[in-house]
Amino acid sequence: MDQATPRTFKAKDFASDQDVRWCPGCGDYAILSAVHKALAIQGIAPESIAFVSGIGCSSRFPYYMSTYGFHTIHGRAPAVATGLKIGRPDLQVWLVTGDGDALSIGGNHLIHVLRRNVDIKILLFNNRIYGLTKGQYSPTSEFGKKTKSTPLGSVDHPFSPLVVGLGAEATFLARAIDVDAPVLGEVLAATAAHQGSAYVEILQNCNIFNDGAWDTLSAKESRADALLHLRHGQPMVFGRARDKGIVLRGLRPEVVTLGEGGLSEADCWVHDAHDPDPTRAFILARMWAPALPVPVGVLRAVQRPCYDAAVNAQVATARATPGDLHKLLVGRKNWTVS
Amino acid sequence: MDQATPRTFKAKDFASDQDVRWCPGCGDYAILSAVHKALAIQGIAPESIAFVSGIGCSSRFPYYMSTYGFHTIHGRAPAVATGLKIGRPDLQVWLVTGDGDALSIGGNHLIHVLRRNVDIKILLFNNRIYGLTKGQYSPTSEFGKKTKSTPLGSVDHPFSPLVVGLGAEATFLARAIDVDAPVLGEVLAATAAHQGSAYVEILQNCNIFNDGAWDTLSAKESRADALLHLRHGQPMVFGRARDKGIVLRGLRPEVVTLGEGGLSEADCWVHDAHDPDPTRAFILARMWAPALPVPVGVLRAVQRPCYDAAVNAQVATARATPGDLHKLLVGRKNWTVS
Amino acid sequence: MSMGESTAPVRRRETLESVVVRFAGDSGDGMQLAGSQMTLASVLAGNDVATFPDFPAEIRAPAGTLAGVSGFQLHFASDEVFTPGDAVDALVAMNPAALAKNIKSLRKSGLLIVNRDAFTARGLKMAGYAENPLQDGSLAEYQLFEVDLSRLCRDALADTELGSKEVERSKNYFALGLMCWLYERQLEVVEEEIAARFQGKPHLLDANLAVLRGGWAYGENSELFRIRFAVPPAPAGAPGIYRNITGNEAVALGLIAASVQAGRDIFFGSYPITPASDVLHALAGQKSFGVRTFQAEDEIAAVCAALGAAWGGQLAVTCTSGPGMALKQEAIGLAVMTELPLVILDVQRGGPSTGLPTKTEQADLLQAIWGRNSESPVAVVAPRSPSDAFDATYEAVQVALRHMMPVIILSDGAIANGAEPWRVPDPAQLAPITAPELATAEGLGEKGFLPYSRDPLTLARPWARLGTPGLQHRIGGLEKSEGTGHISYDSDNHHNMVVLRQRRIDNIANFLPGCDVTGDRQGDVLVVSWGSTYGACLTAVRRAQRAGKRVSHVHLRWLNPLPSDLGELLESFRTVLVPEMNLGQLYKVLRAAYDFRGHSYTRVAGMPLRVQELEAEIEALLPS
Amino acid sequence: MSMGESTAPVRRRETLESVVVRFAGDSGDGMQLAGSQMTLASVLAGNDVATFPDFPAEIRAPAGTLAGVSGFQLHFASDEVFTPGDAVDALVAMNPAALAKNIKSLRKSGLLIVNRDAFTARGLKMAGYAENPLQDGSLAEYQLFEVDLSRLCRDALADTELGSKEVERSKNYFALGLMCWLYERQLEVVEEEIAARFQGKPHLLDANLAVLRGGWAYGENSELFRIRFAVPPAPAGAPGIYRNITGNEAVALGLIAASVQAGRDIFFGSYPITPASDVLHALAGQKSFGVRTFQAEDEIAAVCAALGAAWGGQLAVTCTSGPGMALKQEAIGLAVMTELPLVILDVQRGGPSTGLPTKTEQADLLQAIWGRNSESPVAVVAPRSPSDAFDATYEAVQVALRHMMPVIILSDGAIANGAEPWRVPDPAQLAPITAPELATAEGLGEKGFLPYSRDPLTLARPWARLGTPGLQHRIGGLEKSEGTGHISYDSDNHHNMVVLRQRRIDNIANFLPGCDVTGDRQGDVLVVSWGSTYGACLTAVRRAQRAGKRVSHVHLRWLNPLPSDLGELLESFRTVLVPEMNLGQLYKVLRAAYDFRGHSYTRVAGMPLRVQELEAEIEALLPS
Ligand SMILES: Cc1ncc(C[n+]2csc(CCOP(=O)(O)OP(=O)(O)O)c2C)c(N)n1
Ligand SMILES: Cc1ncc(C[n+]2csc(CCOP(=O)(O)OP(=O)(O)O)c2C)c(N)n1
Ligand code: SF4
Ligand code: SF4
Ligand SMILES: [Mg+2]
Ligand SMILES: [Mg+2]
Repeated sequence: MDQATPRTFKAKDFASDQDVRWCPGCGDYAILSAVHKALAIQGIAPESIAFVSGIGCSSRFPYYMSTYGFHTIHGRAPAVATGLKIGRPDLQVWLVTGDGDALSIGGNHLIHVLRRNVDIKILLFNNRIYGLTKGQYSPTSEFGKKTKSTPLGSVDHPFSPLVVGLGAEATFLARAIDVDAPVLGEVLAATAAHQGSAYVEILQNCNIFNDGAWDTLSAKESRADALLHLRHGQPMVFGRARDKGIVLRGLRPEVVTLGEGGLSEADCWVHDAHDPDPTRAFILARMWAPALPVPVGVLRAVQRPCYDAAVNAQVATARATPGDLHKLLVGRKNWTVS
Repeated sequence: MDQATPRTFKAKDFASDQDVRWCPGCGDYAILSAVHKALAIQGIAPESIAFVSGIGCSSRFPYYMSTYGFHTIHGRAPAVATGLKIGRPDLQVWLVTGDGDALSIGGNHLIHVLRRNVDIKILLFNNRIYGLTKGQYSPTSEFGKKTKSTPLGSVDHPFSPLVVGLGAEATFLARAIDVDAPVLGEVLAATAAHQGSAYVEILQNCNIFNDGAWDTLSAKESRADALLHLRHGQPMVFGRARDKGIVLRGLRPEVVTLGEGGLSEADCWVHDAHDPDPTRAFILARMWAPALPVPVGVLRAVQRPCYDAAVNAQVATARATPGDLHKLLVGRKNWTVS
Repeated sequence: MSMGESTAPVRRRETLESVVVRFAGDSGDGMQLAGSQMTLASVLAGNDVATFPDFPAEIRAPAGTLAGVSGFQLHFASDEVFTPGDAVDALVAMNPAALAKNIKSLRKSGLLIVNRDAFTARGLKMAGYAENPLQDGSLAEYQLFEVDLSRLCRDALADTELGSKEVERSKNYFALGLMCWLYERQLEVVEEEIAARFQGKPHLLDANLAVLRGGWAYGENSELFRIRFAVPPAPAGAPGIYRNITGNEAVALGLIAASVQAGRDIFFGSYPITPASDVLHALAGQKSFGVRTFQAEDEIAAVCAALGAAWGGQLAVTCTSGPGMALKQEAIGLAVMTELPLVILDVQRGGPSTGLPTKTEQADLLQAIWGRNSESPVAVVAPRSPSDAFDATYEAVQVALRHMMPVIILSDGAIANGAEPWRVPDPAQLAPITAPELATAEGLGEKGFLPYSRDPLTLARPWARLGTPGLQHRIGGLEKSEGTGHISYDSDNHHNMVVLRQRRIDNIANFLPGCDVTGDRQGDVLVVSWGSTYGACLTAVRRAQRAGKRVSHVHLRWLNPLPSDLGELLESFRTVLVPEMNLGQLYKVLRAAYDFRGHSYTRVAGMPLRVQELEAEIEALLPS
Repeated sequence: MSMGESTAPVRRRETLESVVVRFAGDSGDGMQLAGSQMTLASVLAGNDVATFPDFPAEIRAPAGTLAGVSGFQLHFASDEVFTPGDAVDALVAMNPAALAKNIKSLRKSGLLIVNRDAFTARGLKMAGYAENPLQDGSLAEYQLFEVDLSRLCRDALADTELGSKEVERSKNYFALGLMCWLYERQLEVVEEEIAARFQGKPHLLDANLAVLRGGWAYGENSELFRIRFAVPPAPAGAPGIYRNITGNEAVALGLIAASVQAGRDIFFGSYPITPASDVLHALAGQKSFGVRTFQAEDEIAAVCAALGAAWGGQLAVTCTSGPGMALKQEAIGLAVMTELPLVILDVQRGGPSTGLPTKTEQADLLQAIWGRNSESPVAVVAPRSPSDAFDATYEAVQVALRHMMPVIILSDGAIANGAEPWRVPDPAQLAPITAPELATAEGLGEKGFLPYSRDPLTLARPWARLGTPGLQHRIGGLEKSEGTGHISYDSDNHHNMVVLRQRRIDNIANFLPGCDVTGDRQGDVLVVSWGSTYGACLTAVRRAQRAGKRVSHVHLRWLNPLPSDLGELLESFRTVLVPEMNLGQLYKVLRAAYDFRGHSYTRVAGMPLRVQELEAEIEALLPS
C-alpha cells in the first residue's frame, strides 16, 4: 500500500466478501448500504476501522464489512469496544447493536459507555422486537404488544432509547429511519465526525417478526408529516408542504400550522444541537407520534472530554519519565545477600 | 397475634436484635433510624414488609430490620425484589442499595425496574464511594477524584442518580440527606405511600473513605442556602432567611433574591410533582451546587400502571376459568390405546 | 374425501419394520411443518416415532443458499423407536442446496425425491454445484425420483386466485401428500391440521388441501413409483391416552403438573435464547394455572427474580441455554447458600461461547455440577427423551421443594425440539410433592424461628411463608450459622456448613431408586449414558444383546447425586463404555467418584450419536 | 538514638530456631501495620518469614466487638519458612475481644501479652466474657503478661499536645516496640517507616517514635520480662537483592515485568472485590509503564474490555475473586473461541456465594477448569506463595501470548495478603516472551490472511495487528472453520475444532517442565499439592522425610494441563495424599485423569492448613 497517494474509497470497498444472511426485505440491508456509503465519503481506510457488535440479527453487521470486525456476545459490545478504544485510540471504532442487545441485556454497558463518553460510534437498530430469537418483545416494544412471550400483551412500559441516552449523559444523540437514505446518510456523517460516544437510534423494520412497526413514519406518503428533520440553527418546520412547525410553549412543544394565526417560520423553535444544557434534547427526544412529529437527524452534539483520550493522556504524561523496571522490582525497602 | 386489635408501632419495633456493624459515625445510622421511624408511622406490621439489598455497606441494612430481609448479591437486588413482588403483591417491598451497587454493577436492573414501575421502594445511599471494598471511586464520584483505584484522579464523568432515573422513565424521584431528619422523614413517608417504583437518592456520608463529601449541603450553617426543599404546589423558595427563590427563564432555572428587582415568592417557579411530563423533573434533577441549590424532597410522583399489578391482573382474569390439568396434558391431538 | 384408501391399481407393496424419512428445503419451504404433520399422521397410524428437526441458525438466510437449509427427520416403526435414526431411507430435497447438505445422510439405494423445478442454473450455483447432480450421474447409487413440484402445484391451483408466491409456498403440502401416499399415512389428520391452521382463510385452506391431495394423487396416478410401503402399527403400548410431544412442551407441562400438585404457583423468570425460548412461550399462555412468566432484562435478572419469588413461596423456575447458564452461576450460588428451592432448566446447545445455537450438545454437565465459585453443590437431573422431559422436570420440582435447594435440569437441543409419543399421565396419579412449609409461628421453641434448623431426613430448612408474624428472618450470601442463620465468620462453622451442603446433595440419593439396568448386572461391557444419548445407547445395547453379547445398559437420570449402587455396578463389568456428545464429561465425573475400567466415546458434532457408531464401539470392547 | 543495643542488665537470653507471633486487636488498632513492620524488621534481621493477615469482613465493626477483631500472624525463623505457622508462640491481645478470638491459636505455655487497660467491664461484656479471664485463672496454662498499654502510652506522650484519640491510636507502636525488644529486632527500620508515614506531620511523627521507643524501654526496664529471645539469621539464600512482598504486589510486578519483556502495554480491566482489589490499586499507579487500568462497571465489562484490548494488541488482564469469576465465565468462553491472549486472575476467597470475603480458600479450581458452557478448556496456573505469584503470573503471560489463549491464575486470600521475602529477579535475565505477531500483510498466500491458520508447534493462530492493511478479519463467538475463521455450521468441522481446542491446552505441557519432586520418585506416600497449601505440605513432608519415612512431595503449578509425567509418578507410590482447602477438587481432577490410589484430605475453614494436621494424615497413611 503506497502511503503517499491519498486514497479515495467507493462504498464497495467497505463491503466484505461474505454472503449477507438477513431475511430478504429486512431493513438491515438499507442500513448496511448507507454505512458503506458514509464510510466511503468519510475517507478513512477500512483497515483503520473496527466494527464491534453484540448478538442479534443486527449484530451480524461486522461480517459484512471489509473493516476489522468483532461479533462478541450478547449485550457486551460496549465493554469490548471500550477496551479496544482505550488501548487503540488510533482506530475508529463503531458499534452495532439491537434494541434487545443494547437496552435489555446490555443496558448497563450502554449507559456506562455514554457516561464515560468513550469515542465510539454506536448504531442501535431499533426494530422493537427480538429478531434473532424469533419474535419476543423487546424493551422498546409498545405496551400491550402481543408476541410469542406475551400472548396477552406485554405490560412493560417501553424505554425510549434516546431518553435513556440522556439519562446517561450522552453527548451525541441522533435518529434516522432505515428507508430514508438521505437523513440516514447525514446522520452517519455527523456520527463519524463526532468526538465522543455518538449514539444513534436507527428505526429498522423487521419484516418477519414485527413488520410495519414504523409504517406511519416510513411510508412515503406520511413520512413528511410524521417526521421532523432537525437541522442545527434552523427553525423546526416539517410537513409535506413544509407548512407545519414546532413552537415551545413553556416546557411543551406544540405543532402549529404556519400561516395560521399569523405564525411563520420565524416563530418556530430553533434547533440548537450544541446547547450544553440537555433539557432541549430531552424535550426533543420525548416527542413522539402521533401527537407530535418524530425528530430525526442530530438531536444533540456537544463536546466533553473523552474517557479514552483522558486515560491515554494520563499515561502519556506519566511516560514522559518511563518506568524503570529494576527500580520497581527492588522496591523501597530491600536488602542484599552476597 | 390478634388481628382484631389494630396495631400501632414504635420505631424500635422495626429494629432487629443484630449488632449494627457500620463504622462509628457512618451516615447509615441516621438513615436506619429514620426508616425505623417512618415505618412506625406508616403502621404496616414488620411481617408484611420485606427488605431486599445488594452488597455494600449500605446493603447490610436488612440485618438491622425486624422485617423479612434478603441480603442478595452485588447489583441484583432490583431483580430479586421484582420476582418477590410479582409473586407476593401483598408484601411491601423495600430495596436498599449503594451508589456502586445500584449504578455500577446493578445499573441495568435499576433502569429496568424503574421502566417497569414495579411497586418497590428503592433507597439508594449515595456516598460517592465504594465503602465496603475500602475506597474505590464510584459512578457518582466527581470527575478528577483521587481514590485507591484512581491515584491520578478519575476521568469518568459521573452519573446523576436521579437523571438516570428519568432516563429510565421513573414515576417517583426524591432526594434527602442523611443528616436532615425532617426532610428524610418526609421523603420516606412519601416513598411508602407511592404506588410504583419509588426511587430515592439519600446523600450519605462515609466518614472513613469519603468524609465530608456532602459537607456544603449538610453543614448546619450552609444547609439552608445549599438545599432547596421542594413542596408540591409551593413556590421554590429557600435560604436561611427564605429570601431566595428559583425562577425559570426559558428552560433554565435561576436563583433570584426575593425583594430585589420587585421579585416576590409569587414570581417563583411553583413545584408540581405530579406533572405527567418529566421535563420539569429533569430540570430539577440536574440542578446542582454551587450554581444552584440542590433540590431535596419529592421531585416527581406520578401514576402509571405497575408491572406487578398488571401481571397479576392478567393472571386473575385468566384464572376466572381455572386451568384444567387433564385437558392441558392430553392436548389438542391425541389417541387412546386400550 | 378420504384419500386414505387408494383406488388405483395396487403396486408392489412392501412391509417395513422401520422407516426414516427426511424433508429438506429452504427455511421458507415449510419443512418443519411437513415433517411434524407426517409425524402426527404416523403416531395416529400407531407407529412409534422419534424426530430430529435441524434448523439453520439464520432466521431466513437468502433462499436457496446452503445456510438456509432446514431439515426435519422422522423415524417411524412397528417397534419401539428410541432415536431419530442414523441413515435416511427417503430424502425429500426441495432444492439443490437441500440436496447438497443432506445427501450424505441418505443410505445407499435410498429414495431420493427432488423438486426438479428448483434445479435451475442459479439454484445449482447457490448450492455450490458445478454440474447438475440430477444429470451428471453422481446420484447413481440412490433411487432418484425427479418431480416437477413447483409446476405440479401451479397446476393443482390453476383455478384459484392465489398469487405465485402463495402457490410456491404450498409445495411442502404437495411433498407431504406424496410421502403420505408412499408410506400409507392417512391424510385426514393432516387435513384437520390444515383446517385449523387456515381457519378463517378459506381460499388458503382450499388451496393447501388441494395441493396436499394433489401430492397424494400424483403418487397414486403417476407411473413414477412402482412400490408403496406399509409400516404396520407398533404393538399397543400401555393403555392410556397418548399424544405427540416435544421436549420443550414436556418441560412446560411437567412444571404445571408439579405446580398443581404442590399447590404453588409457578414463577418463571427467563430471557429468550435458542433453543430454550419455547418453554417461555409455552408457559406464557398458561396464566389460568397461575403461571407468572417474567421476560427479564437478562439471564441474571431472570434467575434473581426467580430466587426472589422462591423466597416469597412460589414454585420458582428459570430457563436458558449454555451462555445464559454461565451468566446465572453467581446467583445459583446464592440459591445454594440461602437454601431456596429453584428449578434451573439449561437446554444445552453447541458451544463454546455462542457456538452453534441451533445444534445439540451435552457439554454443560461439568458447568452444571461444578461451574460456580467455591464449594457450591447443586443437584442435576437430565431427561433422556422429549417425553421423559415431563418426568424429569416433575422430579426436579419434587427434589427442589422437598430438600429446599436449587436443581438443574439439563435438557438439550435434540430433546427440546425433537418429538415422540407420550402416554399422558392421569393427574390423580401424580406422585406427591411436599415442601417444608411453615405458615404459623406457633409451636416454635424458646429461641423463636430458626431459619437454618433442619428436617433430619431431608436436611431441608423450613420454608417460612413471608408475611407470617413471628417468622421474620434474614437470609443472604454470607456464610451462616447452622440453626440461627446468622452471619458467621467462624472457621469450624464454615467447614461444617461446607460439608453439610455437600451432604444435602448426597442425601438425595436416599430418596431415589437405584440403577435401572437393561440386561444383567454383570458382564463384559456396561454402557452408561445420560441425557439424549439414551435412545442410541439403548438401541445399540439391545442389538448387541440380541446377538448374544454380555452387554448391559444403565442410563443415569440424576447426575448429582449419582445412584448409590452405581459404583458396585461399574465394577461388575469387564469394561464400561460412556458415550457422550462432549469430550467425556460424565466419564470424568464417574472416574472421579469410582474405581472402574472404562472408555469414553465422544463425538461433538451438533447431532445425536448414531447407533451404528455405538455398535462398533461396543463390538471393539467385547472379548474376541 | 539507636535502641537496637540494650544497656540494661542482660536477662536470660534464649536462642530460638523459629517463632510465631500474632498481633490481635480492634480493626482500628493498627494491628496490620504493627505486624507488617515487625515483618520488615525480621527480614532485615536476616530471618526467613511468612505472614498471615486475618481481616474482619466489616470495614470497622464497632470497637471492642468480636466482629471487629483484626489479626496479623508472623512466622520468622533461622531456617526456611513455608507457612505462617500452626501454633502461636506469642500473642499480643489489645482487648478482650482479641483475646477471646485468638487464644485458641496460642500454644500451651505461650507468651500472652494483654493490654490490661482494655479489660473493663464494658470491654469484657462485648467480648462475651462473664468473668475477667485475667483474674479467673482460665489463662493459667499460658505465660500471661499484663501491660497497661493505654496508660503507658499516655505517660509517654504526657508532654505532647496530642488529643486522647491520637494517643490511643498510637498504642500499636508501643506493642510493636515491646515485641521488637523481646525478639531483638532492630528499631531503625520501623523508625524509618514511621518517618515516611508521618512525613509533614512532625508532631505525630515524634509522638509515634516516642511511643515505639517507650515500648522498647518498657521491655528493657520493667521487671516483667525475665527473658529475651534471639532468632539468628537464616543461612544466606542465593545472592541477590531481596525484598518483602505480598502476593497481590507480586502479581502486579509480574505483569509489569512481562509487559516490559513482551513489549506490550498492559490493559487491566477490573471491578473491585476483596481480596483482589489491591492488584488494581497497585497497577493504577504504574502509568509510567504504560499500564492502563480500567475500573469497569462490573466484572463482565472488565473481562470484555480486556478482551477488546487483547484484540487490539494489548497485554490484556482481568482480575477478580470467586463471585466475579462466575460472572466472567461467559466472556472467557468468547476468549476461548476467538483465541485471544488474556490473563484472568482469580484471587480465591471463602464461599459459596458471597461467603467469607476476607477468608482464604482454594475452591475455584473446578470453576476455573470446567465452569463454562460447553467444551471450553482454559489453561490454569496457581502460585504457591506470595513471592511465587511473580513467577506464576509471568508464566501465565508467557503461555497466553505464545499460545494465543486465555490463562487463569488461581491465587487466594492467603497468598494475596500474606508476605514473604523475595529475591528480586534481574530484568535482564527474564525469560523471553513471544507472541505470533503479524504486522504486515506481506508474504501472505493467495488466500490472503487466514486468521485461524496455526503455528504447528504452539498451535497458536496469528495475532494480527489491527490497523494493518490487508489483515482485516472478523472474529466472534460462533463456531469457525479452521483456517479462514469463517462461521461454520458443519458437523465434522465442529467436532474437529472442539478436539483442537482441547489439544491446544494439552500441547502446553510440551513447553513445561515435568514434575519437580521433593524426595524420591517412588515410595509410600506422595503428597500432591497446589496453590497456597504448598508450604504446609512441604514442611510436613520434610519432617516425615527427616524421620526417615518414604514420603515425597510434588507441587503442581499448572493445573491445566497437568505435567506429562504426573500419571507415572502417582502410580509409583503406595498411596497419594492430596490436601486441599476445598472438598477435594484437585483430587477429582487427578482421579478423572489417572489411575492411582489416593486420599483426599480437606479442610475448608477459611484458614491455611496446619502442618500438624498434615503430619498426622501422612503418618496415618504410612505402613505401620
Ligand atoms: C447470553 C445470551 N442470552 C441470550 C441470547 C439469545 N439472543 C440472541 S440475540 C437476542 C436478542 C436479539 O434482539 P435485538 O438485540 O433486538 O436484535 P435483532 O435480532 O432484533 O436485530 C437474544 C435474546 C444470547 N445469544 N446470549
Ligand atoms: C460480584 C461482586 N463484585 C464485586 C463485589 C465487591 N463489592 C462489594 S460491595 C462493592 C461496592 C460497594 O459500593 P456501594 O454500592 O457504593 O456501597 P457502600 O459500601 O458505599 O455503601 C463491591 C465492589 C462483590 N461483592 N460481588
Ligand atoms: S428476523 Fe427480522 S431483523 Fe432479523 S434478519 Fe429477519 S427481518 Fe431482519
Ligand atoms: S466504610 Fe463508610 S459507608 Fe461503610 S460503614 Fe464505614 S463509614 Fe459507613
Ligand atoms: Mg431488535
Ligand atoms: Mg457507596
